[in-house]
Order: sequence, then structure tokens, then C-alpha cells
Amino acid sequence: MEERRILSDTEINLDLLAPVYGTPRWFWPVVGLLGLVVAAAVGAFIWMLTQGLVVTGLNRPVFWGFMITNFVFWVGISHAGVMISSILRLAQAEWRRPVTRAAELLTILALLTAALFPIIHSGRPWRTLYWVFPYDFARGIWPNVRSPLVWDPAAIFSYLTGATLFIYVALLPDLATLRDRSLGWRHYFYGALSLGWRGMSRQWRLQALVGILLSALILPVFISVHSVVSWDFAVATAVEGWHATIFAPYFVLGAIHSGVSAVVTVMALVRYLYGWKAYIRPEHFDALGRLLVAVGLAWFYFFALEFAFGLYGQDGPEVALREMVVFQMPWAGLFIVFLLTAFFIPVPLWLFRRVRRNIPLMLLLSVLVNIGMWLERFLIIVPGLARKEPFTFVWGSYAPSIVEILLIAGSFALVCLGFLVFSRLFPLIPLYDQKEGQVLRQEVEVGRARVKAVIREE
Amino acid sequence: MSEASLTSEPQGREPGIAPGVAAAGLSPLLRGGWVFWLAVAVLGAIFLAGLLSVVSLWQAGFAHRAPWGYYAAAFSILLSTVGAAPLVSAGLRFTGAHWRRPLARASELFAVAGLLILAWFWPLLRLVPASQPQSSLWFGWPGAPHLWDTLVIAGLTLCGLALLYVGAIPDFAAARDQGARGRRLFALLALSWQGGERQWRALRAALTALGACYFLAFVLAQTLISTDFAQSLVPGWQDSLFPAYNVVSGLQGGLATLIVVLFLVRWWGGLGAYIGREQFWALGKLLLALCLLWFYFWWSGFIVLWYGRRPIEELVLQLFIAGPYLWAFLPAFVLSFLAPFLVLLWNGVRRSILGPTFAALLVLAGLLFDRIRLYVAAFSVEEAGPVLQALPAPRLPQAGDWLVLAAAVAGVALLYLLATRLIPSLSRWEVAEGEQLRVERAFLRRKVTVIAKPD
Amino acid sequence: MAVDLDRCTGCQACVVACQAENNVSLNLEEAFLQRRAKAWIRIERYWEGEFPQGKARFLPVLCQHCNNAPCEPVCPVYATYHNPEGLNVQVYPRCIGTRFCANNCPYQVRFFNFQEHVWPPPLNNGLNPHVTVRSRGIMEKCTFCLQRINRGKREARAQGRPVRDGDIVPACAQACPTEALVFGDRNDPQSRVARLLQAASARAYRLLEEMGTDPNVVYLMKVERLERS
Amino acid sequence: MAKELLLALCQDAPSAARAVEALERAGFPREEYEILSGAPYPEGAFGEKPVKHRVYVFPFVGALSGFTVALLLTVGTQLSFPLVTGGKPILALPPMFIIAYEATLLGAIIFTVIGVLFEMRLPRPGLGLYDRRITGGYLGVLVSCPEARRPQAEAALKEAGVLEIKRHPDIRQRW
Repeated sequence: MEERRILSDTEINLDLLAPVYGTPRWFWPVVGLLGLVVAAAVGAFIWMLTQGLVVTGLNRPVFWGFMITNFVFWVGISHAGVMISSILRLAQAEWRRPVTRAAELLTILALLTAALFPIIHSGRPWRTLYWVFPYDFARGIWPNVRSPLVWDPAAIFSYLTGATLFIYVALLPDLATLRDRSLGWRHYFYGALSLGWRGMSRQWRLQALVGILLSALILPVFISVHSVVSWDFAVATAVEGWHATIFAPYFVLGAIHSGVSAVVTVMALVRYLYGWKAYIRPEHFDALGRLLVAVGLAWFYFFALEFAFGLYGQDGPEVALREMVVFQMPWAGLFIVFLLTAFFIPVPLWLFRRVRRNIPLMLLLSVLVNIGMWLERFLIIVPGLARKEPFTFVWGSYAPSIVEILLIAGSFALVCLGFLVFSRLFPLIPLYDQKEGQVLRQEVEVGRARVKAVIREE
Repeated sequence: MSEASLTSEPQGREPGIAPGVAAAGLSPLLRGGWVFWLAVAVLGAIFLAGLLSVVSLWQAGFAHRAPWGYYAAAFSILLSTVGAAPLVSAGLRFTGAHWRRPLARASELFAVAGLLILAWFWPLLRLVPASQPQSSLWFGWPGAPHLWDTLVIAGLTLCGLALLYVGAIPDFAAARDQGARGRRLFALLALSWQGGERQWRALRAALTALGACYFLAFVLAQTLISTDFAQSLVPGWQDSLFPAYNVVSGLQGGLATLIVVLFLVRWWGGLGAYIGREQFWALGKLLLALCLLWFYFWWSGFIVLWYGRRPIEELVLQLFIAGPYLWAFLPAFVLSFLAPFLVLLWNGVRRSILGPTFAALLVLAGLLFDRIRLYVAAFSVEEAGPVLQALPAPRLPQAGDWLVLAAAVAGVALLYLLATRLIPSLSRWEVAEGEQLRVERAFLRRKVTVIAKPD
Repeated sequence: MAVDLDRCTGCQACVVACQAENNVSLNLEEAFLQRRAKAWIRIERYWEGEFPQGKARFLPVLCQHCNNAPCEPVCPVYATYHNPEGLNVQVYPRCIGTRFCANNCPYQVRFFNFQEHVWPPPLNNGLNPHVTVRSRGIMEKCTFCLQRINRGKREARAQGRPVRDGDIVPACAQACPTEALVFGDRNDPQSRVARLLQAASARAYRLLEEMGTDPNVVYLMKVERLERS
Repeated sequence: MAKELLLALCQDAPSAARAVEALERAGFPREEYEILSGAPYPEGAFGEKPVKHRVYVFPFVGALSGFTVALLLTVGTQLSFPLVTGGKPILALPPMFIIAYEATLLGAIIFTVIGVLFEMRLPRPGLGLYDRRITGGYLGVLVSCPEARRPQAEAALKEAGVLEIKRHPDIRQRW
């Protein structure tokens, strides 16, 4: 294990602001590559816009496919930020410090990306704004609040606004640091954003308070977002396997599972790319790994309940659907991969401290989890539609088209690109939080041993 | 054996046990004043009266399920309070919350009352239908559900007792060494514990493993009981969230029970110096979170059924919410969620001792109504078609039903009281460990609390 | 509407009539292969029994115009709703194509326009001027020939009389050679459909009744010939 | 009498605490000086009193207004053109609750942030007397006292060994 060094404020500033001041050699090639993928996805979207959804693999009865799967996936990823920041802030967990900013940023980027998908997958995207905003005043018709598709934008808008304000408030002191360390237009840019922050003790006090208040307020929103997304499916009586009461907490736990794993991925990458070995340490991965064991087990409990109660009613179509998913190719293959990658490989491995502290392995496992969780959403959404109701006459299947695959790839590239752009402008690890961690660090002598300790404020 | 062995850290630290901790932990052992024996007598009388009522149920037979509804509700309440209370300590040990130490034992002592769960369970076995032809989780397993449910409940009880016992071994050793009354007994219980480094390591590992086992057993027990004893009795009712709802409301009930007991222990048990505002504040926050979760789980189930509008779904909503058991649902909703939420919303209330206790009492009352609306309603369904056709008539509690409920509460209190005579109600070694890891220190111009965090 | 399965021969005349009346797009081979073919009314054909004794069962399925239609509340823009006459109607200009209604329809009678449909000449001359040609990106489904309902009401009003039974006949019912499809006002006890349903009430059932959708289309069971033993 | 501003820069937290002590001994009331730092210190580390604020009022006001707006919006839109869908009531309470829930929390969050910024006295047009080294690890003691007592303050601070005492804002630092 690497030793925890005491870092001076200047050192922290220099280390963590390095990506803002300088450009690593890999930066522009990577941005270019990601940009190409995004451009391809935009091209695919424009092609789809001109041709209609005929260019996708969607059909009757599988009206929702890859794009909705991806929507649910990214909404799930977006649960990481608040999960980490809020819960750990409320629990005063010391190890949150290097994790929070990147996690919150992941929330915002994932949510923005997710919000694209319901819009581009609709039949007439150019009219989708009417879905959220009232239209047709002459007739006095407004959106239908009884539809889960209106709850969705309400929840996502609340969450996005909340998360943006959350990250902004936490960014204020760092913006002031940047303002004090920049000239020219950047000075004005950061100066305007930092609102004249001077680091008075009153401001610090209130800044800590708002962190706690917003954490408490945003947690209920965070739980509601994926619940509302799950009701897009759960309220549909007609689709086998969708109409289950457990969906809301099941989706939320799945979201936390994949979201926290995504944070592990991001942390490992950032540590590697920017060389922040003194800040993102094995003990952070250890703590995240422990958290993931608990989350993974809870998620698996809900998965088991959902699966068992699919069979519980013992009615034909529902059982047939499960049979198809478990035993028929290609579903069975996906199902096995999903189970292995989302649960049976990573969670038992995380029980071992040596695995949790092995960063390349953690990176690998966290990526595996998200492969599994993507498949999980796919296996929830599509097989149910393909085997909708007992009219075997209209049963169908689904295979994605190249357009859909490009759009999915584009979404991943977009989030990565967002990260890189953000890292050029703002620090990815909160500077002031690191400094506070240094201030609060203490040691206690117990017997002859010196134990790491921390000042605990009420 | 010196005091030194009572400390816990493996690195060979100096003893730090304060004399106060030693006295507070051991003083009530095996000794009971007249108040104690009076309480035991009163509780015993109530318990026996309740048992008589159970006997009369027994004589009426097992042909009809409906008269047993309140008995089943009482069982679920036992599982959700007594069964869940030790989880608070186990869970907090996992998260390493430093404020848990003084309350760990009070929470684990409930494992003794778990014996009542086991006893209460077995008449129910004769009421639950076999896994066929009902819809059931078991899909025709041999011996299901009778065998497996019994195993899980027995496993839960045993696991709880083991957790309690293992955690108390160092304290038994202390009682042995300090010559408390009943020295021989404690010597026997302490299993020649010496407090060597190896022993401490083994103790910790055992506590972790048993805590995890207890958690799993609890989740499994709630899942199976709620499906086999409620859901499968209502034909056509398919609610995958219901077991999870039972787990969550069970945790809420366990936490509330613990808060109430901590209040009593603080008042009469003389542990005021250890169990204070810090504990109530933290537990109050947890209770608030669980009240919100109660609502979330209830709502998640409700909205899906409400939107689905199939005939069976409307009937189920009628049965458990708006129909014959509305009189039980409304108080359950208010007392389990609304009232404690509005009480605990205020930090000032959470930070007091009376505030969380009051909210916990509300939650316990809510749990009573909630289990009545679920179990009495499910037990009153007599038809056995593939799908529920009509609503049963409501069953209001009669005198006998009240007695059954009272017997459950009295039995728990009785067992708990008796257990405190044998087992220190303060986990001395954990508190001592905590005091070593917590230092008051000057920092610039103020005093701060420093908490050490060994890996 | 009543569907007498005892009379249905599976001849598909209703499908063709509907296609012609309602400007339903051409189902070319490609559309079938992509499983995007449209038929506002379809004849589902199920085989029962093994080869020599095999029987074909026909089930015409069209929009059931449910009273508690699951498709309606999920639409975010009120593009489908229940009109005061009890019809489940689809408002094309409002539709944005979320396809949620199609997912939530247990009968699978809602269709999505995956592309702009074309009728190469001279087929374009056969389009019905009373029916909208649906653009791409929106949902469509059986309307019970709303244009015919409106015309029937208009003519009755012009003649100053209430709408009589038989004034309004949807294309499918009109084309059905065996009169298996009967359309009318079930609230009027003298109407043909009401009398039929009363006479054959023992055979009446509705599709997927346990879903609680309360459909307005009633099916009459096939009368089974007793096999000689 | 005009107020005079002074900014004393200290290299680390202990020396800032010494400076505060010196000011205290020189008889300066607590309201006349402030600590500026680049990182949060535990409350009271420099002898400051607990902050008085009304931040807690804001979330409640926000929640209430969010809830009201959502209620009006959902009731109004459904009643303004009553369309029956799926046999559900026109004023369907559960969906209205979901929308109201989101709006309530959104209102609470927005108002909390507004409230905190207000209580932080931000945004602030210029920085005034400030030093950019404060975000680099130095601490500042900002004294605001009547002109007559300025020399007294300076003497006390110098005695406490502060690095530098500034009296005028930095010209280059425009923000």
C-alpha cells in the first residue's frame, strides 16, 4: 500500500489543476477519435431522421429496442453521482473526498445523454418538445399527466437541475482557486462563475451546510428518477414480464450497482491518465468495493424476487417467457453473460481485500458489471415485447440495425468527450475537499500503535 | 487474568477500560430488585392470559384460517420487531459506525426474545396450505413450505443467539474475573476466554460472519413468511414487491423497538452515561430514512396495481387498502410514515432523546395496524379458486385477539428482562475499545473530537 | 361489434376491404419480412391437432375499442383517448410516435408508420379521399371506419331522423360474405347486433377478459361438432 | 466614522490563530475581523461564533411553492380539456402526486441554493481587499475597524508575526 503523504495546498493545486493548465499528449488524439464516433452517431441520427425509423431493427411487436435500453442504462449510470456524494456526505465518510466530483459529473453527463434517447427514438422527434411543454393552445390541450412518459421528463428535469446545482455549489471554492490562478479571459470566466467567493469562514460554514441540505433533498429525487423510469414498463399490463410491482426498487438498486461500478471505472481511468496516485488510493477502491458487495447482494435479492415471482403465478405465457430467456438462443447466451458479468464474477471476487485493492482488476470488474447491467436492461425490455401476450400469431424477435449500434456507441463517446472537456475547464477532484481532508487528518496513539484518525465535526 | 485482557486491539495496547464502564456493564447481573420481580410477575400474568386465548384458538381447530388472523399478525410483528432489532447492531458493525458501541448489546439481547418467535411459529405451520395447488414460491418442492419455513425461522433464532453469545464472551470473562455473583456460571459461559490476540481476531471474524448470516436469515425469513403466510393465501394476488416491503417495514420495526428499549434502558438500566443524544440522534436519522423507505415501497406496489386495473388487482387494492381493512390501513399509513416523518423532519427533534422515542412508538403502533391489515385480511380469505372473486368481510379484533397480541408483547418483554440478568446490557469491551479510539484534543483555538479509524 | 367465429371462414375479405377503405399502406414482401406489415384487422390462424385430423381456427382481431383501454393513459400527448361515443380514437396530428400505446395494447392492433408510405401510380388513384393518409412516425389503428360513422350520422341528420340500425356498416363487416362481423349499437335492444348477442349469449366472450380492458368487441364461440367415437 | 480595511496574510493556520489571539488581546470585538482561508476549518478553530443564518427556511418555502405550482398545473391542465383515457378519473390523484413530488423537491433544491448564496452574500461584484495566495494555502485575517484604531490593529498583527499587511485591493485582481 502506498503511504499517505501530507500534501501542501500548493502541491494539491498544482497536481489537481494540471489537466486544466496543460494538455497531455494523448488528449487531442483521444478527443479526435471520440469526436469521430460522435459524428458518426450524429450522421446516423440524421439519416434516421430523413428515412424514418425504418432504418432501425424495430418492428411489430418489438417497438422499443436498443435505444430505450440505452436510455435506461444511462439513467442508471447517472445514479452513481448522487449515491456517492449524498450518502457519503451524510455519513461523513472520509473516503468520499476524491470521488465526489467525478461521480457528480458522471451523473450530469449520463443524464444528458440519456435524455437524448427517448427524443430521438420517437417517431417525430421534431414534435417531441410538445411532449414536455404545452402545445396547441387553440385547442387547450396540455400534456397528459397520467402518462409515465410525462413523469419521466419531470423527474429527469428535477434531477438534472438538482445535480447541476449540487456540483456547482461544490465547485465554487475551486472556481475561486482557478480565478486566482488565471489571467485573461479565463480570469473573467472563472471570476464570473465563482461569484466573488473569498473563503470567509461564514461562507465555508454555509457551503458545508448546503452540501448536507442538498444531499438530503436530492436523495429522494434520485430514488424517484429510476422508479419513474421503471414505471414506464411496470404499468404496462400487456407485456409479459413488465408488470411487476418490484420494478421500482429493483431498477434503483440496479442503477446503483451499475452507477457505482461506473464510478470505479472512471476513478481508475482518471488515476491512470492523470497520474493522481497520491489522491485516488487503493483504500478508496477498497471502500467502493465493499459498498459494491452490499449493493450487488441487494440487487441480486431483488433480481431473484423478480424472477421467482415471474414464475410464481404459474400462468403459461409468463413461464414461457422465462423459459425462452433462460433456455433459447440467443437470449440464453445473453442471459448467462448477464448473470456472470453482473453478479457471479465480480461480487464474489470483491469479497477479497486483495481484489478490492488491485486497481487494474477493479477496472476490469467494474467494466464487466456494466456490460452485464446493459444486458440486464435489454433482457427486461425486449424479450417481453417479443413474446407479448398469448397471441402467438404476432410473436416476433429483434435484431438491432447498424444505425442503432452507432447511436449506442455515440452515447458512450459523448459521455467520455464530456468528461475530457470538463477536465480541461474544471478540476475533476475537488481541491478544497482534499485540503479539508488534510486539515482534519490526525493520528491517535493507542497503546504503542499510531492509528489514523480524523476530526469529526457534528 | 488482569484487566488488560479486556481490551481488544490486536496490537498489544494498554488497557483503557474506565472503571465506570466496568461497573455499569456488570452491576445488574443476576441481581433483581423488587421492581424487577414485580415487572416479571405482571408480564408473566399477561403472557399466560394470552396463552389461554391461544389454547382456545387451538381447540377451535385448524380447519378455518380466519380466527387465526390476529395470531399470524402477532407472529409477523414479532418477526419484524424482535427479529430485526439485532440487525441494527450487526449492520452498524459492518459500516463501522463509531456511535454504535454502547447500543450493540441492547440490540443483540433481542435474540433471546427470538425464542418466542420460534415457539409462536409452530401452530402456524398447520394453517399454511401445502405448496400445491396454490400459487407458491416453491413450485412443488418436497416438504415445502412447512419444512423450509421452519428451518429458516430456527436458523434465524439460533444465529441470533450465537451472535449474542459470541459478542458477550469477553464480558462473561470479566464477570468471572471480577467475582460477580454466579461466578461459576460465568466461568462456564466464558469458555476460558483469555483475550489473547488470536482470540480477539477469531471473535471479530465470528461476529462479522454471524452478523452476515443473521442478515441473510432475516431477509429470507421475511421473504418466505410473507409469501407463504399472506400472499399465497389470496388466490391470484401476485406482488413481487411484497416480500421486500416486509423486509423494509420489518427493519423499520426493529429499529423502532430498539429505540424504545434504549430509552427504557437509559431510564431504568442506569446506562444514561453511555446511551445519550449521539445515539438517539443517529438512530433518529436512520428511522427517518426507513419511514421514507416504507412509503416508497408501499407506493411502488400501489401505483403499479392502480395503473394496471386488472380485476384481480383492483380487488387486491380493495382488500388491503380501501375496502374492509381501511380502518387498519389508514392508521398504518399515518403512524408508519406520515406522523413519524413529520416528527423526525426537524433536526432539533431528532437530536433529543424524547423525539426519536416518540417517533419510534408511533412506528410500532403503525406496524401493528399494518400487519393487521395484511395478515388478518389474507387469513380471512377462505376461497381457493384460481383468482379471488369477492372480498371477505372485515374481522375486527375481539377480546381474545387483543389478548393474543398482548401476550406476544409481554412474552418479549419478559424474556428480555430475564436476559438482562444474565448478560451485561452494555457491551463492555466494545465501549472500552471505542473510548480508546476517541480522543478529545485541542485544535487551534477549540477542542475537537478525534476518531481513530484502524483499517 | 360482434364477431361470430362459427361463421368465419378465414377468407380475408375483411382484411382486403379494410386495406382499401382506410388507405392502409401496401404490405409488400419487404414489410412482411421486417415484421412491419399493417392490417387493421387481421385473421389469426391457429392449427389444432396433428396432420390428418388438423383443424384450422380463425380469429379475426381488430381494435377492441376497450372501455378501459390500456393504450390511452400512457400516451403523453393525449393522441389517443376515449371519445364520448365510446370509440378509442387516434388523433394523428397529435401523435409523436413514442409507441408506448402499442406496447401496452394486449391485442397488438396498433401499427406504427416506420416510413413514409407511397402508392405507386395508378394505385394512388385508389386512395379513399375521406381518410387521412398517415405520414411516417405516427401510430394508426382501426377506427371502426370513423368516416362511415360520420357519414351515416350526417345523412340521418339531413333527413331529420335518428341513426337507424344498419345505416353504418364498417368496410370489414360490409365485405364479410358470411356475415360473421356484425356492427351496431348494443345499447339499442332492437339492433341486429344486440339481438344476435342476446340469442347467442351462451357463446359470447371477450378477448383476454382477465386483463380488465372491457372491450367493445364481443366474440361468439365456434360451435364444435361432436366427434363420433 | 469611516471603516478602514486591513488584510493580514498568515502562512498557516496556527499563525492565523495567533493573529486572531493578538487581535483579541488588543481588544478588538469578534465582529471586526474575519478569517479568509482556502480550505474549511472546523467551526470555532479561530474562535469564531456559530454562524447565524436562515437557510433552513428556504427549502420549506421552495417545497411549498413547488408543490403549489405542480398542483395548479396538474389540476388545471386536466380540467381545462377533460379527456377520458383508459377509464381513469379526470383528476387522477396518483399521477398528480408523482408530478407534485418532483416539483416539490425541485422547488426545495432551487430555493436552498438561492438561500445559501444569499446568506453567503454572493454574488459579489468585486473581491475588494483580497489576496490570491489565500487559495494557495495562506490564510487571511480581514480586519474592518474604525480608522482611529487601525494602527492598533496593525501593531497587534505585526506582533503576532503575520507575513504581510495589505491595505489596498490588488489592481490586477479585477474579480
